[in-house]
Amino acid sequence: MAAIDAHFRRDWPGFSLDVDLHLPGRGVTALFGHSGSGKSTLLRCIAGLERAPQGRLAVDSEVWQDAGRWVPTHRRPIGYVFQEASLFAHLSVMGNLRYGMKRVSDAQLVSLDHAIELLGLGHLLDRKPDRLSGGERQRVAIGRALLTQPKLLLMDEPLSALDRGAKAEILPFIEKLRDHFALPIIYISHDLAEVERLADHVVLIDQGRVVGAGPLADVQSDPASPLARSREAAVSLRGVVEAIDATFGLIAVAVAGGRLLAPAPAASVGEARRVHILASAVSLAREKPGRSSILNVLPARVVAMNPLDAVEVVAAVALGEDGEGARLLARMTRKSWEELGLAPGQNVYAQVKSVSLDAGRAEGAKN
Amino acid sequence: MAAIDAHFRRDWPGFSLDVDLHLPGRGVTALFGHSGSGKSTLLRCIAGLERAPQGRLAVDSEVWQDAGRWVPTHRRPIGYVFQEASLFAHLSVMGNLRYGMKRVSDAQLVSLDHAIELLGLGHLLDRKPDRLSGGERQRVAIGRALLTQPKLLLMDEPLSALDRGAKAEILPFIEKLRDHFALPIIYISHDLAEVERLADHVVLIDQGRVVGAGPLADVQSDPASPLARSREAAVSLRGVVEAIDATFGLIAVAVAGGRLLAPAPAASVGEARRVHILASAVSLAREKPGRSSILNVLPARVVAMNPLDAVEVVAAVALGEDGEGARLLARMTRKSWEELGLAPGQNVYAQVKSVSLDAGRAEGAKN
Amino acid sequence: EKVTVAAAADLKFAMDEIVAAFKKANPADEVEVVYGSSGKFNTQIQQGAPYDLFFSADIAFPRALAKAGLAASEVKPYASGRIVLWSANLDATKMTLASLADPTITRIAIANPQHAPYGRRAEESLRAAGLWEKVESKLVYGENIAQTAQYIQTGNAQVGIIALSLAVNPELASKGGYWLIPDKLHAPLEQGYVITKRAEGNALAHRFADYMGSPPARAVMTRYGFVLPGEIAGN
Amino acid sequence: MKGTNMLTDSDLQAIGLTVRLAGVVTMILLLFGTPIAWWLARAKTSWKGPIGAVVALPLVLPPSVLGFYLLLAMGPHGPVGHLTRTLGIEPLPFTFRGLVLASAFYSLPFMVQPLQTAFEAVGDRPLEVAATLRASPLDAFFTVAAPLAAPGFLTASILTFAHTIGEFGVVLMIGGNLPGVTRVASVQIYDHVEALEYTQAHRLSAVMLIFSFLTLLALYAWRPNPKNGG
Amino acid sequence: MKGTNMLTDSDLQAIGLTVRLAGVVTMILLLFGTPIAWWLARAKTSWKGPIGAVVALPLVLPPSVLGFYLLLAMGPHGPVGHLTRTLGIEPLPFTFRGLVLASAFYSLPFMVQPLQTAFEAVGDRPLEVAATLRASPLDAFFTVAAPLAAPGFLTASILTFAHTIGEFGVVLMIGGNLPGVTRVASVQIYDHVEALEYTQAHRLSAVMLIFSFLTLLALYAWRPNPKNGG
Ligand SMILES: Nc1ncnc2c1ncn2[C@@H]1O[C@H](COP(=O)(O)OP(=O)(O)OP(=O)(O)O)[C@@H](O)[C@H]1O
Ligand SMILES: Nc1ncnc2c1ncn2[C@@H]1O[C@H](COP(=O)(O)OP(=O)(O)OP(=O)(O)O)[C@@H](O)[C@H]1O
Ligand SMILES: [Mg+2]
Ligand SMILES: [Mg+2]
Repeated sequence: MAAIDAHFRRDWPGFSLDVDLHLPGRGVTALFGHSGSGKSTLLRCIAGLERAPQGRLAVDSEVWQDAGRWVPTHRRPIGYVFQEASLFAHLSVMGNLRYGMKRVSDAQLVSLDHAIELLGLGHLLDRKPDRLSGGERQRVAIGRALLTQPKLLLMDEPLSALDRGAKAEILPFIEKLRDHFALPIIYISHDLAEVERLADHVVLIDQGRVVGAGPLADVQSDPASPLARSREAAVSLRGVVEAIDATFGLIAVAVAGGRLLAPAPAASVGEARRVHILASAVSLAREKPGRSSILNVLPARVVAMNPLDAVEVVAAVALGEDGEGARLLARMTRKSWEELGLAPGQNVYAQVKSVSLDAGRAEGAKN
Repeated sequence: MAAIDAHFRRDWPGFSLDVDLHLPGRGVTALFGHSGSGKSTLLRCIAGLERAPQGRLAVDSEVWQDAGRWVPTHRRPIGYVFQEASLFAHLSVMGNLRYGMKRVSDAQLVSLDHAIELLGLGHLLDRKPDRLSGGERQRVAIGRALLTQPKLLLMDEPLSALDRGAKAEILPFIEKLRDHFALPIIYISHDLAEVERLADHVVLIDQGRVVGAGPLADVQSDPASPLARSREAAVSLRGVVEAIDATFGLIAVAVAGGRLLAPAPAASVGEARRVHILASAVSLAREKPGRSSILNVLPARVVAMNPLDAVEVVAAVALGEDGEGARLLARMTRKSWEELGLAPGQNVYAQVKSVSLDAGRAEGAKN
Repeated sequence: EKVTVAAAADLKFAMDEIVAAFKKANPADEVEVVYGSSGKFNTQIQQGAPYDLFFSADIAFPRALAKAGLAASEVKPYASGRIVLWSANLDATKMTLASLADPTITRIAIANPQHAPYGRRAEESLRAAGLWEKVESKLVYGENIAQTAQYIQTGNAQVGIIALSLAVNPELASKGGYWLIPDKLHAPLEQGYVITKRAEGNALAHRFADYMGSPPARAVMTRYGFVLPGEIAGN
Repeated sequence: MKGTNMLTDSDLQAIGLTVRLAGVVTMILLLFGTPIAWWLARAKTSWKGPIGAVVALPLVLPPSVLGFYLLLAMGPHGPVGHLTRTLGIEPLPFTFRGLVLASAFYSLPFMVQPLQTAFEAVGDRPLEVAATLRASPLDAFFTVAAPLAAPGFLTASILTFAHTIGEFGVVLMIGGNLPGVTRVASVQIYDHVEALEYTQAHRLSAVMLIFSFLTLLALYAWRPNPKNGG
Repeated sequence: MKGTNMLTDSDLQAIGLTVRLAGVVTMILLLFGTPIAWWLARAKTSWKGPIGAVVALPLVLPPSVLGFYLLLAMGPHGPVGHLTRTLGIEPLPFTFRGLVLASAFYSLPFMVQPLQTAFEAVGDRPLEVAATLRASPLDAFFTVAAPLAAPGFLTASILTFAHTIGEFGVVLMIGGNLPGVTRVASVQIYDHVEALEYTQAHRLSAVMLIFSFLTLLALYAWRPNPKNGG
């Protein structure tokens, strides 16, 4: 699939949007930025709900907006989950779910039954929206958007009203859409954990402008990027399953420059998987540490360091004794950094306390 | 201040609420539960927006609802942040902020200017709500509720639409309300990190019933509790600042059974502070580990273990060689647990990779 | 002193002139005239309307008032109305009632016989001429005689039966001529007035009533197509 | 006029005619008033104000005067009259169709104004959502805007229907009071009162009031409220 | 009647009276219709339906017939007449106050219906929010519900005002067509038309239309829309 080319420029009183984006036509692109930075506005422009006069938008080599061309929203094969659930007040949950579904010909992505089951809406089908809880409303909105069988999914903080349990059920499904159906998704979320888990590509937005964009791994592993500065900073690595330890439900995943043990109930050897490692889960030692409950201890080389604040720093290390492997972030106090005498170029041991894996196959698997 | 006594029973079609709660009259009480479990409904009953016929509600020894008594919502000195921002569409941001403020006599808690600055609303004061972003709306709603100078603050997922930056600014402020002004807060959030940071007391709700309640530390450190089962499981400990290391911006905090180094730019010796330790940040070793970037290594004793799933387990350890100190949770693979030969009663070393502190003083400081 | 006169709508032009003349002769007196439907005036006076004199298009109304004890004077006839055949696009002067049966004539306007006195006389004339059955399906009914004239004037009805006093009104006289319907074809359309109870002590009311019988007033009335008591109108 | 127990045949005929007239006018105005109201509610042009005002104008003329002007317009020398002649249609005055047209013209604001308000209250969001769910603007109008504006439709229909039942100035002027064709109940009651036939007038009024009351009651009972779940 | 260039003195007097009448009636109905509409919009009782229907009933009687019944009621033998006599007030018929009362009665549905719809559209949430912000129900009504229902107030006022201007059946019956007291413009135009004084009628109609058009235009220009930021 081709890519998404978007160029929008428009001034509102008190806010102006000016973006020029080239997004991959597959995988999840996360829009990340402060409250009021223009994420929703950008999404609305892509959906055709907002009209930037000199804009240009081409999706999958189809032109949706250009000097002489304007495809109205209802002809764009999108699914849109609004920031506020925005259900139709006059329709029941079922009516809401079926609204878009009835208007498309075939169901390649999601069936009604599947959506209802996945989103746990079975007991609510006859309710009117004003008798739903906040999270229930949001789940209906997600289902409604998916059931339009979109070719491009736009999601504006779809999971923000949901509890962990619901998120844990829906996230793998979004991963599945991304991977099995190669459905491109543009995703707004303030939850870094969500972004790191889902996104392949990240766009950083500030005051209506793009201030950074690139593959997730690049943006993440740059200690100077805003992603690295948060409590949830993490990296996502591509790995291949090398061995399976059925007894303990663990797998060994080879990543560039090392091998990690990770919990994964279901996997098969040779499969490509995405591995997430939080900066806060990585500690560094000059000497090889003794045995502890930390499973993964890997040789690595320090490549960069960035102070987070007066107290803490984030270090980037490259796996392998030669420092040529995949990059991890490690967060520690400045005291530790100095007392261990760490510096770029030094060889260290990275202790990785916990590793998590994508539910589905990493996109690399398709190549 | 006295306590909050709440008893509500009411049936709606498809949902029934039946709670009998005794909440502390100070600090933050977090309501925790699945989407649709009845958290918002409970909050509405407390606010007097929903009327449970045989309910009883006494706050601070004032009876708000009883067989013969019903204090209407507008006479209850509450501040309510709704799950959806619900701004007045006909008023500007300023008009919304001032709406409740004008209706109370004095400003003990928050001044208008302070709220505007804290919530970053300065450039939006003349805007109408339909021209605000999702996060901006939510910030206005928070400010509006605070400016009513409430004696009880009810917050229904107030921060869910906010980015990390905004949360990081508002959370300390809520802590300050809780601590400096002894303002009791009932707080709904799906974000465990928020709950663990703010809450003193946790109420677990499921299907309209209370399935667990108690001080945060108790609920947290029970490996069987739902809080312990999530990726963000953590414990919160009371500590007292013992020493300050100005060079590295670290403080040493004494907790029951040990001493922790933690980043804290501002603190003074003798101050009581709350310390948060994530289960995922704690690893266990049988022998004392060598030096690494992990600052805190404490002797402890394993007290309990609970399997999380087929792969991972959560262990509770008590600090100190005698196992009498504060409890921590440690999350690890079952493989580690078995290979290290761990078992309840065993002495171990707990490596605590990161420790975070409350911005304000812990409530203990007032005693 | 001041009087308010309630007068049937068809008196409008004559009455305006008479009042003007009366005021010229008695500059100190104030005479206010309200025109309208006689039936309505009748109802209103029963409910205490502030009218001192009531000139009705149908003498039955003042008689009813007198019977109810609401009059301060005898009921006196002041004129009788005549009805005419009138048209705005045909030459009515060359027509008779019989012409109405002509199939080229499809719409004939008369006032509603149910309650408008002129309408009742029109129906009587048509019946007397033996034409009622032939023309009934062509009839349209005006609420009152003015509206009937408007049907004809706007061409929506080709011809109709209206009051002589309207046909001589300049607005209509300029549009077409009329044919006077013989008064033997219908009962007399006797118009009467009464001084109401509230004007019992109002001298001006009595003076104005008297003035209506004076020669200048009678001259005006005649000019506007009314037949005065004691006179016979020539055809 | 053979008398039945309560009402004369001509009374009954008038009632039938009235209900037919009010029904047809309400239908027609639902058909034509709705797009006008929709346009007024959503257009961004500055033509909106003047056109909105023009729609409300028929209200300010006394009905029988308006009737007079309509009579001029529909008459053989008026523009509508010319049109009907050119099209070879029977002239409109004194026909039921003419009555319908005149009543529709006069009652237009009662349909348009409440609908306009209701459409404005729906707001943009539901239509945006509908568009993202593949509904064309027309589709979205019927499946989203109209149901959400249902109380507005009810109000507009009640006002139009009741007003058409009660109005008689225009009707009298345009209709020519023809029994069975244009003599609706309001005219009939008026005639009774004018003829001092008070008993008849009272009876017919009472029947109209009771009939209307029951109709309105039924409408209210079924009153839709898309915001509440029922 | 001394003629000015365009309109006679009595025309001008009639216009002044009309504007006053329409203004006063609109005010009074804003005052009394609003609580009724509010109650109808929010009450949960089953009395709602019948009362809502009763409010709309004055519409279905022909104006002059309604005027006739009102005249009977207000007259010396009617219940209202008895009341005014007991209270020692001047009888209402043929006075400006009587006109106001009758017009208010007749125009009530035009005020209540659009307001009711507008209030229903506001929904519960804003009022709940207002309550949590310490606003008493009355306070919340004025500061939240009413501003949010502003377009409904505008519609209701336009319909009431315009309808009172145009209405003459009731007015003629109750008012008795007294110059300067109860002879409003609609009655004056009617009189002109009835007297075949077309030029006068056209002029006065034109003046009323232009005046009304400008008034409505001004209202539209300022048309509040609480959902849009301006
Ligand atoms: N007006 C109502 N009538 C009937 N049931 C309702 C009504 N409002 C909510 N409910 C139902 O009550 C249950 C509890 O709703 P509530 O809003 O309290 O949930 P919640 O715990 O706040 O969930 P969330 O986290 O999704 O906001 C839900 O199942 C919901 O469907
Ligand atoms: N209709 C509008 N007119 C003018 N400005 C607007 C309008 N809608 C939004 N804005 C402003 O545009 C900016 C961007 O809004 P947007 O909704 O895109 O932010 P966002 O990045 O989605 O924020 P959030 O995370 O809070 O939802 C904000 O400053 C907002 O105030
Ligand atoms: Mg947004
Ligand atoms: Mg909720």
